[in-house]
Amino acid sequence: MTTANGTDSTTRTGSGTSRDTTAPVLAARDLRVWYGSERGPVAAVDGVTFDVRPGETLGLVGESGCGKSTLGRGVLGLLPPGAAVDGEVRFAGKNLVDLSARQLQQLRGPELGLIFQEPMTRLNPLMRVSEHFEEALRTHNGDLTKDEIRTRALDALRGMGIPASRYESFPHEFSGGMRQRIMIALALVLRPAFVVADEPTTALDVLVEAQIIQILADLRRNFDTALVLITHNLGIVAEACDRVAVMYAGHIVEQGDAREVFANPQHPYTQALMRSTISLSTTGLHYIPGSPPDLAHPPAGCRFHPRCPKAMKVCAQEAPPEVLLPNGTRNTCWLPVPDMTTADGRRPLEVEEISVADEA
Amino acid sequence: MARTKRVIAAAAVGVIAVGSLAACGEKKKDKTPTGGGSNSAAANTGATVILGTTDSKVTSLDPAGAYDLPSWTIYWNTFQTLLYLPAGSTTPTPDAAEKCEWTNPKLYTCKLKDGLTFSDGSPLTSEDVKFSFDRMIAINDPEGPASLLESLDKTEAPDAKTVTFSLKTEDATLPHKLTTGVGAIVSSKGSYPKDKLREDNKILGSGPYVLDNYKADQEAAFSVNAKYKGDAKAQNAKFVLKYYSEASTLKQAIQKGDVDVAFRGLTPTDVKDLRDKSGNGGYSVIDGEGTELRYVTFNVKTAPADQKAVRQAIAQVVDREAIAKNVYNDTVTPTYSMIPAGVQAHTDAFKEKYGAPDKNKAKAILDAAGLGGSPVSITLWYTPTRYGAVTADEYIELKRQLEGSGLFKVELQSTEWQQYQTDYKAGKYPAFGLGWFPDFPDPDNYTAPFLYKGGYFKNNYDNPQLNELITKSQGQNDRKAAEPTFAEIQKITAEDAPVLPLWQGKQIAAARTGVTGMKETMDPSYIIRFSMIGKK
Amino acid sequence: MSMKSGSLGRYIAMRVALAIPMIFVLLTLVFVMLRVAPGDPISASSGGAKMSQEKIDELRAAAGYDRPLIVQYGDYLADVVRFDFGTSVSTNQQVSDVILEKGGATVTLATGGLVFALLLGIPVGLLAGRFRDSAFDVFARLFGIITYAAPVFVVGLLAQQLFATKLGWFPLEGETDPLIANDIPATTHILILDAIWVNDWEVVWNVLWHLILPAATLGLLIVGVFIRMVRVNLIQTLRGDYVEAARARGIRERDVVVKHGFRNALVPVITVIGLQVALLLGGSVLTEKTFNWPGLGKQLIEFLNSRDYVAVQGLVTFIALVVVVISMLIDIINALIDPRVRY
Amino acid sequence: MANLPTELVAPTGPAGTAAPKRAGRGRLRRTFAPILEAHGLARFMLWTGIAITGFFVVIAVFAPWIAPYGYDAYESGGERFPKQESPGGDHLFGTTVQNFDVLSRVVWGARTALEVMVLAVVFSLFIGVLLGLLSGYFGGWLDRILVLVMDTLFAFPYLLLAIVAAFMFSDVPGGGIVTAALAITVVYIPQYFRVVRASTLSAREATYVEAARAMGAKPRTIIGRYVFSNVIQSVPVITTLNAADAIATLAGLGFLGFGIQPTEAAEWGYDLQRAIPDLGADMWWTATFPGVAIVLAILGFTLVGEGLNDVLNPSMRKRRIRTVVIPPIAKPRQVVTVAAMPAAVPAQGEAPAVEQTEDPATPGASETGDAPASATGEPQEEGK
Repeated sequence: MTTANGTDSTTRTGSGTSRDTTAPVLAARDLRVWYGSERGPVAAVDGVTFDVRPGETLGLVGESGCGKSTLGRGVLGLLPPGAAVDGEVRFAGKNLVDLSARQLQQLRGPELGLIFQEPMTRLNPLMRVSEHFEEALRTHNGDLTKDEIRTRALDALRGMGIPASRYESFPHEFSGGMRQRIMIALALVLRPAFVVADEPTTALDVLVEAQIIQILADLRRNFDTALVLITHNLGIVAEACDRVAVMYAGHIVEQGDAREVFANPQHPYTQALMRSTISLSTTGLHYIPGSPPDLAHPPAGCRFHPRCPKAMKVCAQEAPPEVLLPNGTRNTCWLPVPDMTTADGRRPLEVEEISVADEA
Repeated sequence: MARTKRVIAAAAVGVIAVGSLAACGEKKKDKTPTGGGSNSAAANTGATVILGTTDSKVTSLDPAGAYDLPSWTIYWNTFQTLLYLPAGSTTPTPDAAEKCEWTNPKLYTCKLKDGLTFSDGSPLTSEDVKFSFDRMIAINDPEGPASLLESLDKTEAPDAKTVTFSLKTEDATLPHKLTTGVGAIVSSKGSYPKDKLREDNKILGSGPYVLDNYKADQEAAFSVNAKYKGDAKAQNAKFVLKYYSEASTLKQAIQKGDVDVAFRGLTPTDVKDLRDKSGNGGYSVIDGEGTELRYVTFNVKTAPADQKAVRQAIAQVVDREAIAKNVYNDTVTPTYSMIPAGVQAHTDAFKEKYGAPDKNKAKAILDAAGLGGSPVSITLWYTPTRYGAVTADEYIELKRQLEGSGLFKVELQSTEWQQYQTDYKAGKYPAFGLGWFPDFPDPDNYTAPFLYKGGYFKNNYDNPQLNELITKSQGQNDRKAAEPTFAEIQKITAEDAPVLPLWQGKQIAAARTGVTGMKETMDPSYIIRFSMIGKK
Repeated sequence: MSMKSGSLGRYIAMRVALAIPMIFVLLTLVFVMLRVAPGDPISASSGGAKMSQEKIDELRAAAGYDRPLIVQYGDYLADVVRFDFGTSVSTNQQVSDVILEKGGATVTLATGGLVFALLLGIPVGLLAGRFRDSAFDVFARLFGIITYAAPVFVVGLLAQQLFATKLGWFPLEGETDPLIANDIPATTHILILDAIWVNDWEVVWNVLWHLILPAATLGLLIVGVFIRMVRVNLIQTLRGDYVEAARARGIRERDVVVKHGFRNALVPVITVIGLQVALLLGGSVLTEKTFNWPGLGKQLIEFLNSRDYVAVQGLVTFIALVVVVISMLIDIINALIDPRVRY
Repeated sequence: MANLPTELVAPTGPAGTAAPKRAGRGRLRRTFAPILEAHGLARFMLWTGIAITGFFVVIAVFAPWIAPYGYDAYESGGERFPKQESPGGDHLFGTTVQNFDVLSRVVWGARTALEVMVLAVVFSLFIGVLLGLLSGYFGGWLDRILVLVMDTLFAFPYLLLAIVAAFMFSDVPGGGIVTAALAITVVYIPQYFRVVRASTLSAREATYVEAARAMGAKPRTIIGRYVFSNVIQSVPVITTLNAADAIATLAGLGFLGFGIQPTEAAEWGYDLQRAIPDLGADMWWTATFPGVAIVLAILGFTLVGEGLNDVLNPSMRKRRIRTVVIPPIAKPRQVVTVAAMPAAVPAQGEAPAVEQTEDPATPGASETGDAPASATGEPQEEGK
């Protein structure tokens, strides 16, 4: 299966640097998203800063539970009751964090889009595909006629390789891959400037995955859409992203040009993550011992230190600074800045029994 | 001769009926011509009278298919019988017949009136009468009253106006039987199949009313039969029987004025409350005569009731006044004979023999029989599902009285009616409560069924002397002459105590103010004569 | 419309096929239960002193009770297939006639109860679910629990005492005022429909007016189930993936709640209606007794009281069949509404 | 009355419940922990329910000491109670048409209800669990037939079923109480059957049962334990709701006149039915007290059941929404720029040369914005 306007997928448009001068579509500064819980506040996203420029794809990677999805939703203001957001998300001259629910709702769709992980359950089973499109277009473009809606919807679907004959079908009549393409079409029919794709391919098989990635790649090329691609799959990031941000326990520990980061991972977590990735050249199975910390009670200092093979005394005491490396990579770690620490601080942290959360 | 079905009919809680009258005004609107506004003392013969009752178990609208009061109430008003009982009378009087008489003790001859027609206009002839009786016997429906005609050999119609009944055995009660539902004359011209019941819930008779509409358990609507030729003079244009399933609802209905008369089924509590509030409630409570009987039967072959002394001691202890007062709020009257007061030949036989309740005398009786040592254990059975829930109260009261004498240890047992009948007939119960509701107000109907060779409840009581007296009474066509015979029968009954009469029910109705004729029709015959009830 | 009618047809065929063994088991259960019951059906119901043994035997033979049980069982099944539910021993009526005569009132009452429960339960459930954990939600849940805990006969008595006797707003009992409905021909045997058929609106209103108290009483029995069901469904639906997706598309919150929340939350309610039919029919026994409603439940009690096993067996068989058939119909309707059910 | 058929805690997969190996005490603690942790409406329902139920049970158990008179007493010290006396004096709740003391009838009625309820629950638990085990364990035609029969029973109008069953069992020795209990039992067997059968089926398929079998353990034992741990999770909810239904059904039978006779025991439904005429005659007390007793007893058990369901069924557990207030940033992010790239995978302690923009010893001074704009053109407003 090819997309209707399928182009050569191997072409990669210029690296991030050529665009660095462009103004970002969306800029997050010290964004924090906290949840309330029985055990106290959970800092799911705790001071995150990043930029996304038009046509740029930012890959967001990290283990499960490190705050990637929360970050994606937090930007769009799609948070459950009880969550609090702080910081700044600058988009089109507005700080999204300060907007009212109503203002955010109006931005979602025409300006901000979200593509989900699980396409099987994201379409209302009682509504035809057509009704989904009609609803979305009516909400944001109240003056469209039924024919215009149909034309636009069919265009978007065709772009995703869904034939017009399926326009009146119910969601359950489609396969998972088709549904994901419908979801993408739904997200894109309003031409948002910024899209978060939250693990859009995780639930799909490999062939479909490639298709979807291709579609996303085409998307930013054709529409200059800025994309945050949340994924576990480092391969996808390497292939589809311009830049990458590695999240751990609510922090971005490393971000930079995707190729740079993969070629030369700086943060011990990034290194460990990459070692754990299985590829054809993998000789042995690596994994990171332990599991991400309880975000209600995160460890002091660097949050990765309990699992960090290179942890130093200072890591357990004080949060590391953000280190800006010459290649543009930002690495939040004490390691590259020996001058900022005392000799005692740089002594290896005594390896405690890794205090892992109970299996339960 | 047993009228088990009749007992069933008798059913209603020892109770009461209430009646009253009222223009139940606005709700019935256009469909119910009300008598409202007429202040004339004369009854408004154009009125619609609604009588509410809990006696809703109409088994069949075909006279061959029912032997119960609710059904017979309908028959009495829609069919003619050769003879009928005028209100307040216990003497069968010609109705469809011009006259009836005994040709000989085994042959009864009736002459029909002239010009009788059914409500559809077709003539009523002696063929119809013969047809009615023949089919009654031929169908012999288990729910039907054919058993009343056991003494009947054959019915003949020698000419269009004459009917003759030939008997197998002498039966002085035949004229009485002819006044009951068993004597209802149906049309022989096709609407009633000759060998099975009519099932379309319609009636074709020649009585004072025609049945307009019948909805089981809900209502039966009647209007005056223009073709009727008889003595009844209708005081209303329409009559409605409205059936209630709960006495308490019926009571509220009369209080609210939903019905003009409430009759039968009210509990003692309902009656008491109605009486208390009748002053300003727009209704009044009417007491009529009642001959419904309630009694305890002993199985004279089942211990300990097989001992005459035990039965006599119980009869000696039981305090009927207390039952009437404590349980029934005096809505019933103590009875000292199986022939209730109000019926010909009644004597207070048990009172004469036992006098006031006296545990010392009872102890003496037991002592004399060598049973005085320790309390006699006896199981007393009743059924809560036939005569109303209040029956339980009555037997609780009995138990209290018997145990209060110190002479008895009573175990109360109850079971539901159908099981109850099966079991008592099988002799499983030493003592059990039953009720009796007469087929017709003749003393024979209160003696033979119970006392003749074990009676219908098969209690094994078989006293040759009594059997002989009963047979004798049944041959005595002059009922006045039979009175000494019945006195003797009652005396022996009190002595042997195979049954213990407890009380007889009054008929009690509540009627809205302005309703007339209700009291007059509440006589021992238990016939509600729709035509007599009017509204002012 | 690209609905595949083939899959719907297959679903219906499958659902009908599933109902058949269930009906069979049901009939067997009814037969076994009523034949295990103590007492001989004929002598029990006629109580018969006056009936000779020959007469009893004759009746037993006529009713087929003298034959081996297995033969009787076969006959019973064969009769039911022909919609012959036997003849009452106590009233001599064909049970099928009784059903025809009384069934309409029960249908009216059960429908009234259902409508009442839906009219009350759905809005309350939706509001409670929408404003979860609000004071209204707590009130709605407690209300559901209390109505569920209060037995029909208590509620019925209370309603009767308060609204009919004391306040006089509604009639005490019955289906209509006396005489009023006498001219209505029995076309469907459902009085209210018959009255509509002949355009007699006075009767229609009269029946409705009489229906309110018993229907509310019966409806309260199941309203809790609906409140609960709708509330839980809405909460789960609003947490659902497609609701979040709709929000992500910037659909207005009102539309999200109504179009994606309410609509989807109400689909399972149809299934629940199917489950409630049994409850409604059971509850109608008590309601009909309290309000003297001329339906099958009241008739059944009367048959039970007179130990009319034949009639009881017939009525119970019929009611059981109704339950099975209705739950089957509900499933099919559900399949029509919710395309997922068809697979 | 009715079963609340919706979302009772269904037994979940093997992971859902305590592992069978766990000690009984731990399991119990796990079972009860949610109850103690319950909050909000669930807590209110649970504790109100427990209070009402406890009150009811205490009254029932100690009826002979609490009730002023016997359930069928009509006199005291040779003096007959008045009939239909209004509350007060010797008869706090008044007397009935049968000269009974209403208070005593209500108290003894609790005992009757409890007896019937316990019998019914025990019977249906026993039979339902047994059949469920057999069905789930052996499978095959036995299973198919039992499932069909149980489904059919489940679909049946329960009150009708109870009435018919009451007739079936009317000759059972033990009198009205046992008859009523058996009638109610028939209604509830299918519920236990379903739960136990489902647990047994999933236990049969669970991998650790395979493993245990391979190690020579008797699968029966494993399944027994497994099922038990499931049953102990779901049965309390079903049982309490059934207990409520049992009281309602008993009262319903009594109300219809198919229940226990007054000389056998005190029964609320019967008393209520007998009190209907009183109600119309302004004698409110004979109906009110048994009526309130019925509603309260049912309500108590229902509240416990609903509360338990809320607590044990996580999807319905109330999420207490705690609003968070995010404190201001305690320590702004420091940005430092290093001139040289570190080695590809730097060894520990090995550090690249650092061009330090801020004195690490005085992080306070390293305020935002002070970080020099990097060559990569990173944004300037860091740490804002």
